[in-house]
Amino acid sequence: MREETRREAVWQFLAYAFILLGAVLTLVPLYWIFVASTLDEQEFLSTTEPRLIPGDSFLQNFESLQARGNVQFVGHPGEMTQYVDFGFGYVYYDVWHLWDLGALESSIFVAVVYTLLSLVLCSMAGFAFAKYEFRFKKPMFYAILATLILPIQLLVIPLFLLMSQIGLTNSYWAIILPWAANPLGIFLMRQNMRSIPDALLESARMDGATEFQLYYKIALPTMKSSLAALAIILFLFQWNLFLFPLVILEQGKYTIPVAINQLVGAQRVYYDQIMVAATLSIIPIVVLFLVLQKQFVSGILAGSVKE
Amino acid sequence: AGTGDPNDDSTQQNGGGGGGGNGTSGSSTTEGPAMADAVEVWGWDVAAKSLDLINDPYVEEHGGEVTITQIGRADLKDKFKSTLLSGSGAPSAAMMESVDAASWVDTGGLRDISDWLSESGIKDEFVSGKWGPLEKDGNTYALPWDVGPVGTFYRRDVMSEHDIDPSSVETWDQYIEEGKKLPDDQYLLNLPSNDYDGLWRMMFRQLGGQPFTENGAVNINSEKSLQVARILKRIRDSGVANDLASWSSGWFTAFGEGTTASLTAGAWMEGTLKAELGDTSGKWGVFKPPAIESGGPRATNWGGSNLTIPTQVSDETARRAWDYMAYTLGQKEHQLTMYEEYGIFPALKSTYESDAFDQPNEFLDGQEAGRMFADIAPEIPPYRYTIDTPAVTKAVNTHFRDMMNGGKSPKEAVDAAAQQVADRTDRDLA
Amino acid sequence: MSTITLDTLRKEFDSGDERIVAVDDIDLEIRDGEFLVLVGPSGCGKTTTLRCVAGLEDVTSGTIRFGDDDVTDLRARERDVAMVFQNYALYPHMNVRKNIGFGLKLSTQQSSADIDRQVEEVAEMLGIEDLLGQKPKELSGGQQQRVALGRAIIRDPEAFLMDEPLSNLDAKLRSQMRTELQTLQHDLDVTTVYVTHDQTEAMAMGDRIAVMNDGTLQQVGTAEAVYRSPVNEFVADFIGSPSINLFDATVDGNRLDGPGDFGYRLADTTPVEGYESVRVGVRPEDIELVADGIDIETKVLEPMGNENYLYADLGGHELTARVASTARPSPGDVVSFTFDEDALYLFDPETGEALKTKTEGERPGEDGHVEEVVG
Amino acid sequence: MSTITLDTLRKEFDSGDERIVAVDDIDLEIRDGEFLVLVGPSGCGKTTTLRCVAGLEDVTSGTIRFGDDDVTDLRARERDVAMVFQNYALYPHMNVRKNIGFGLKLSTQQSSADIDRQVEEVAEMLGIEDLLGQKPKELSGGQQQRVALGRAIIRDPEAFLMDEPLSNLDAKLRSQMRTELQTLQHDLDVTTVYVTHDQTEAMAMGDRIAVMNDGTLQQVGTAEAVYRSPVNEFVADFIGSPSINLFDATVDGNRLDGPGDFGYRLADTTPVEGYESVRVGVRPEDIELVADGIDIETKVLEPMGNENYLYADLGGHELTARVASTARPSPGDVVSFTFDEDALYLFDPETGEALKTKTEGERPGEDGHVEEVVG
Amino acid sequence: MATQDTASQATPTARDRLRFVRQSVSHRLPNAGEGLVGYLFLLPALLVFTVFLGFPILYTLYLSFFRFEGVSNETVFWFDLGFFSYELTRIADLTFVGLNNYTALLSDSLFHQALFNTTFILLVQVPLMVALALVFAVALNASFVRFKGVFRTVLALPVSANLVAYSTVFLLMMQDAGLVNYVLTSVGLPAIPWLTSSFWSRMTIVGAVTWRWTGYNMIILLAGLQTVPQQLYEAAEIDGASRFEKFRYVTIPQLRPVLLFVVVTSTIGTFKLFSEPVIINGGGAPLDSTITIVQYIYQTAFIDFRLGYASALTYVLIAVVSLLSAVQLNVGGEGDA
Ligand SMILES: Nc1ncnc2c1ncn2[C@@H]1O[C@H](COP(=O)(O)OP(=O)(O)OP(=O)(O)O)[C@@H](O)[C@H]1O
Ligand SMILES: Nc1ncnc2c1ncn2[C@@H]1O[C@H](COP(=O)(O)OP(=O)(O)OP(=O)(O)O)[C@@H](O)[C@H]1O
Ligand SMILES: [Mg+2]
Ligand SMILES: [Mg+2]
Repeated sequence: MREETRREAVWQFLAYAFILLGAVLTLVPLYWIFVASTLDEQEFLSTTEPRLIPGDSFLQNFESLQARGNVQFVGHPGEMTQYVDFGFGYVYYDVWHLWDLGALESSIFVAVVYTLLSLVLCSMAGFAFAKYEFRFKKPMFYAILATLILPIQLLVIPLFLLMSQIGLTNSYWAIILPWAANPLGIFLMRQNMRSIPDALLESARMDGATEFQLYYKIALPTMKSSLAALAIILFLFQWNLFLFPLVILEQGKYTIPVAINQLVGAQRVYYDQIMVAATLSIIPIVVLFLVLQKQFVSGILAGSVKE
Repeated sequence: AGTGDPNDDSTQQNGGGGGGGNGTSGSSTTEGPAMADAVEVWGWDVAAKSLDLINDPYVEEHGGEVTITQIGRADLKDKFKSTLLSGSGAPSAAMMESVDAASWVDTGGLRDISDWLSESGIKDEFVSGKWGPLEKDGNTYALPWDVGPVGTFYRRDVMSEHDIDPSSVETWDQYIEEGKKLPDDQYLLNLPSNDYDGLWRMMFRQLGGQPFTENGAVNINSEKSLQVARILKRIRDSGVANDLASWSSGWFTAFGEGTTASLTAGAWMEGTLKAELGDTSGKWGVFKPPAIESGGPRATNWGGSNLTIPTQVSDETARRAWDYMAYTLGQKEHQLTMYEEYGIFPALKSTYESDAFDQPNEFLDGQEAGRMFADIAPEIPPYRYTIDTPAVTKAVNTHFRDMMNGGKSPKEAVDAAAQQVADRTDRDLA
Repeated sequence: MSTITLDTLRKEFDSGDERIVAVDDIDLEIRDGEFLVLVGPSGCGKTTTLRCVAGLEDVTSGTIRFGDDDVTDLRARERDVAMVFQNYALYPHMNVRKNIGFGLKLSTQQSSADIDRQVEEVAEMLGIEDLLGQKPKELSGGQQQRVALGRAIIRDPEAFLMDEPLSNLDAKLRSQMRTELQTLQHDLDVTTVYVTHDQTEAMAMGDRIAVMNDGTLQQVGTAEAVYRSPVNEFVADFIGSPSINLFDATVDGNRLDGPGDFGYRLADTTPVEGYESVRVGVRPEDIELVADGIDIETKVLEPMGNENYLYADLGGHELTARVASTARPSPGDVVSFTFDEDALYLFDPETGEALKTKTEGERPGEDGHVEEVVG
Repeated sequence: MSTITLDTLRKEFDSGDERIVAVDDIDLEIRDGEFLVLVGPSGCGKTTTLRCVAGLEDVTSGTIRFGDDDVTDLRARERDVAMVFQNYALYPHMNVRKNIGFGLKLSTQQSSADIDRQVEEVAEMLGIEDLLGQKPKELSGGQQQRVALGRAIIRDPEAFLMDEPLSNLDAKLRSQMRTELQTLQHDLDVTTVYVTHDQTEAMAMGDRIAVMNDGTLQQVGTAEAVYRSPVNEFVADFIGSPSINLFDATVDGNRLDGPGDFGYRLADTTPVEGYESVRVGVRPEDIELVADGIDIETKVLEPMGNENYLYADLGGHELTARVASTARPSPGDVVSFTFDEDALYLFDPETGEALKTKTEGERPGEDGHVEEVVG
Repeated sequence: MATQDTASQATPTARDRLRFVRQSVSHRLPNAGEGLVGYLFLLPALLVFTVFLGFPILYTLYLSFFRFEGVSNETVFWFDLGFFSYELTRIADLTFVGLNNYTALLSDSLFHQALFNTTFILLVQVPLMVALALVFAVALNASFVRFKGVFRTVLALPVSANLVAYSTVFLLMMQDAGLVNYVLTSVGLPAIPWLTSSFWSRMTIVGAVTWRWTGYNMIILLAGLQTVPQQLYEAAEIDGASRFEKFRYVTIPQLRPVLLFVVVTSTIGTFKLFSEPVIINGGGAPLDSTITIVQYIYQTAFIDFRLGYASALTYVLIAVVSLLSAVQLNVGGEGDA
């Protein structure tokens, strides 16, 4: 029995060691990005030995990033032009101009809208694939899966054409809608929803639930963890989209990857500003993760059926 | 509903002549066919900034409204090509590198400006070497902007410390010999293994070489190409060359610290060096690139852009865009403004007479480098960029790397490269 | 509130490359407001039949009618039935209150307060009023089962389908729930199909009992009918606990000769006419220990409190007898027994068909309450 | 094969903000090789106790010893116990063969062929030999339960822990399995803790029976002891089916006066001395219908085949009686009953403690086989 | 229950009224046979899918049978209703070449090289990454590990790092005198030519991709782990399973659908590798040893403007990867899962 306690301790130690090692290896490049963001560009470039102590130029780099003419990274208060004159003073009311979006806010906005929309579409489709029988189910599933492979590099041209035909160029919808039915998300939901016991759905049917109610009253709540994972996937997918936003969006609407790429000049790469932008752009994701990972509650289906 | 072209009567071909407008000459817009009010021009980096300088004078004189959109170079290309290929969303005019010109022209997405060009009569004012890739079947698709006359920049302090006098160097072989005076941890120049084609093209052009013959056969295994390959091989073998990826941070660092002592590049490089390595100001000098063989030509080019108008924009917009282009690129004083402010080296020959080129350059320790480049510019041999330029780039890089590793002799390398290009592009060998 | 009619209902499953016939052409009419109990050995197809009625399984062939409506192709929620699942199938993310109220919430226009009140009533009836805030995984097996039950009985459906709804409850609670269910069913007058493996429950609750075996329906009738007048050996054997004692006997005129000492002279030989041998059945409670009768050797005596079970050896056959708690032979003791001819069962040795059952007057087919289906 | 000792075992669960005491300071010694049956109402903590013994729950306080080893902090796999889960817990991705053989595969060095052979033996014993290739979700409830049982009995563990292992089986199969299990347990001589809610099973199988209520242990003793000599009203009420009839009666000298017509003269008044009122208990089987006795009005007569249950009204109290199947009063009929004083139970009206039980000679504490724990 | 005396019904609260409205809506939703319900759930996704991706996908397929000859803006169809006018212009001048684009692939050595590179990276990278992700997920699901949230977040962060920034840092780290070699040499190991040898440059890509995507896959697996019933672990524990055996016999089979997801999507991801090799290896250096298929497609389409050929390449890619995924799904027991 002491033997076992010892073995348990070894297991735990190994697990911790593994996690810590992983965390450190993961953090090194990220940390370096952060360090680079705090260094003067010359310092960053001229060090031959890797430099691991942060400098103090973060704010300065941030300011030079913000001072760029062609990209706005973080937005700023907008000029509200709509107001009511009460005689004794004005009240501004144009909420859309409360804040002029920078790339950071654009990205957040687009990713949030996209994530919400796509969560709905993907979970519905995944539910259909996991829990219903219908004709052409398999071929349809495989067809959707196959589109996962389509390289965006080739789709850009016809997609651009399509968007301009329907008047969506330079619109956030143009980068939200095409992948709203994300094959990846459909696939994930389908895989996870297979673990919902059929008996659960049956008992809800007996209770008079419509098929749609099965979906949002039974399937969604019991798939909380998977939805959280999917939300992360979708958010990141949109967060990292580059080529199509670059092509379809015009200056002023750029998302983060596009904006950062503008710092890669023909002859000059603004490393300091890139690193500042990259560092800042990680913050929303940290927040997102910390919020969503709480949804990973284990044994969510426990107690439902005897088997 | 019906089929047919609703705009039949106003296609671009008729645009210039039909309206009888001479507003496109760049001097007046008061008459002639209607021009759109607003134009948007895409450019990258300093080029875009330099266009900005001309906006105010243009608007003052010609009216209209000009927006310059600054987009990163690679991004601009992706974005612009997408708009070209999908037939919508393109700007009124955009910057186009000469290297890309042939293939872009070939897409059919660019507007023929030859009528306007001939009408304006400014064609001959540009260095003749620029036109090749901008033309196809007798039509012209872009207006030249800048050229990149090549010079070899060097660290004066490093060279003199080791007793090297670049101004006396005439040929590459000489230069290599001089370079051997440098200690082991210092290199005369950088020969990046990811970018052999750049150096090869520069030297090949210097010799007047053409990648394809006039009837389209692959010519990169010509004697001239072989000469260049041998030189490059000699540089590598002699140990005077560093191998750092171009534009990488290490690459810049090496120049800053003097571990790489010289750099052969377009005239625009001075601006870049100034921006990146400001604290080495005054320690630099420049001389004409060494000749391949004694007495050989020492004029060549690296880089250079043009402005082009997509076909998809309306005629009114195109006319305005042309008007703007002709104004900014075709007029001496504006080109000079750009040169003085951002070091954009004009392709407009008439500018070379200006004493702007005679100013001593502080970064280059007071050297009057402008004049040197201005002398080189008109002598640059033309070079036939085609849609298959990328294939050439690829092939040269691949096989020269093999050659450098000793896997192939120079002869084998150029032959293999030529064969690869021929295979991939369906062309004959010259 | 309607008759449920199963017409040659058949259900097959694909399992790997074989087809399993779970329900084999069943014909059954469950009368309006009737409480029908479905019994049969484990795996005989009770659950599957119930699921077909509920609309949870596509039938392979046959039809199901509610009243005059063919509901065979209707989906579960359109049939308006309530069901207790054998494996509970509780909603894991809802607490007990929500689990029970879910059906009402979905299908009625009642206010939340009303629903809550009803949920509390039901919970009280089931003795789970303290657990309303808990999630299924925090409940004991019996509590889970009661929640599953509550979920069904709160509704006012066309039919109740209950699959062993009390199997995890203790005797006291079970008998209490049984009464409650009966009262409820009676008040609502809802047609009910009730699966149980518990004899007592089947006997006590069912208006009629349907006995299944191996996918086929054996007999449908009142508790008494299936007990006293089984149509075949299987039903006789299955119904009654402890089971009927069954053995082979040769027929010799009016004499039956069985294992060991067994010999019996029949007063009425009509049932065995034409048979050389028959299967003989005697229920344990019909065995009387007498001073002079058929000798058996006591093997085990199981005290049951109010009576004793006696397991004895009859020529290598185990014989079970229910005897008074005062009778206490020790293992090894030889005792002697007899029984009434009235209490004797005789079956065809080949087909298992009943030749004679307990009370001749109530033979199947002659009594209106007894229907017979031989599988 | 060792004694299992629970020493003030306590288990609390956190549920939301309250703490639920599932097992409340239980002391219990299960003897080496003993077959102990744990009974009690639903939710009383049987499963939790079993899971603590198995090592699947961390105990809140108290210790568990196997023989002399304190195993309280040991993990389940080191305790070497086999368990049948109330909710089966079959491996859904393995077929029946693999499910049953899994334990052997992991914990022994036997060859696959050996394991296979044993799996087949066990499957045959359980009557699931045809299902070896099937996956759990293709099985009926009873079949699943048998697989779960098979998974436990194939092993040769220190202890068997079985949580209602037969609850989904029909009576016939159940009694058959019961015998099999007993034989097996006897052969292996493995200490066994067996949870059931079935009276008969508890009585028939247990060497001793432990009765739990609300987390506490009420009484541990032989079947007879808990039946005849319950330590308190709860045990008396819980054990026995139908349940004992219980009502209040005032004591007036040697006379007990209860609801309705109830009046009884005690021969021996010692138990009631000092009491003004007591709880009176009479088991249904001790009630005899006589011509002249205490009058009751028949309400329901439930025919059980071999006997009838009579539910009658005694001054607003429901009285249950087990009567001969020949006795058939109709609802509304007034009948009359009596009982022996020997068969009378008396309890303290406040504490529920037993004052008099069936056989005075076997009162708890006086008999070596009976232990008593009052919760 | 039975006692629904409607008279006593309290006036419904606002929430109830909302519920009734939802109820009446949802009960009016189409309620056709099961076969149709599946389609109805699919409909929104399918609609978005066909509207936005249908045309590009079909157009690409169409293109793969043609040679692109340049842009065209000739009008092929128009109408003008006064208040509404529509003009459809031809997108491109195309020459039909039949299957030529596909047959040309057979002898395209660069394509073969790209396919080889990708396969090579795939074979190393996918197993490595999936194994790592699985171990992390299981470790971070263990009850004894503290600060789970922080660790999960940290491990999953790389995927959010900006591509340019992270590639730059990788480039710096992997240089001959970069951090990695610095560490290697300081512990006495030889420096490795991470960027210049063809083998090691592929390994650099493997490293970069693994670094970036392991945490992401871990998150997915972690979500999958939550659906594994706890009682199976208990049963296994009773059966005497060790930690590893529980992992082997419970976790893995229960996680199979999600594992399949991870394997299939990682495989696809590897086939779609583009940015990393471009930035870290400057587009295929050394000697085309890191050029990937998508990179080649990009080059063909965007640099060489051989749109038809690029489309054919794409469809071959789809065919190859679909085949591979189908194999993975079937080997992974999709059939009976
Ligand atoms: N995980 C849990 N969280 C909170 N409460 C629990 C949990 N598990 C059990 N309980 C509670 O503990 C009490 C005892 O449960 P247990 O499962 O031991 O009952 P049981 O005696 O086995 O009942 P049954 O016969 O119904 O199976 C019950 O009231 C139950 O609600
Ligand atoms: N999904 C399925 N796939 C294959 N076979 C099945 C499936 N469901 C049930 N069966 C088989 O059909 C037969 C009948 O099963 P059913 O569940 O109806 O039995 P049951 O009478 O309810 O038994 P129990 O009393 O044990 O619950 C069984 O032999 C079972 O193995
Ligand atoms: Mg069943
Ligand atoms: Mg329990």
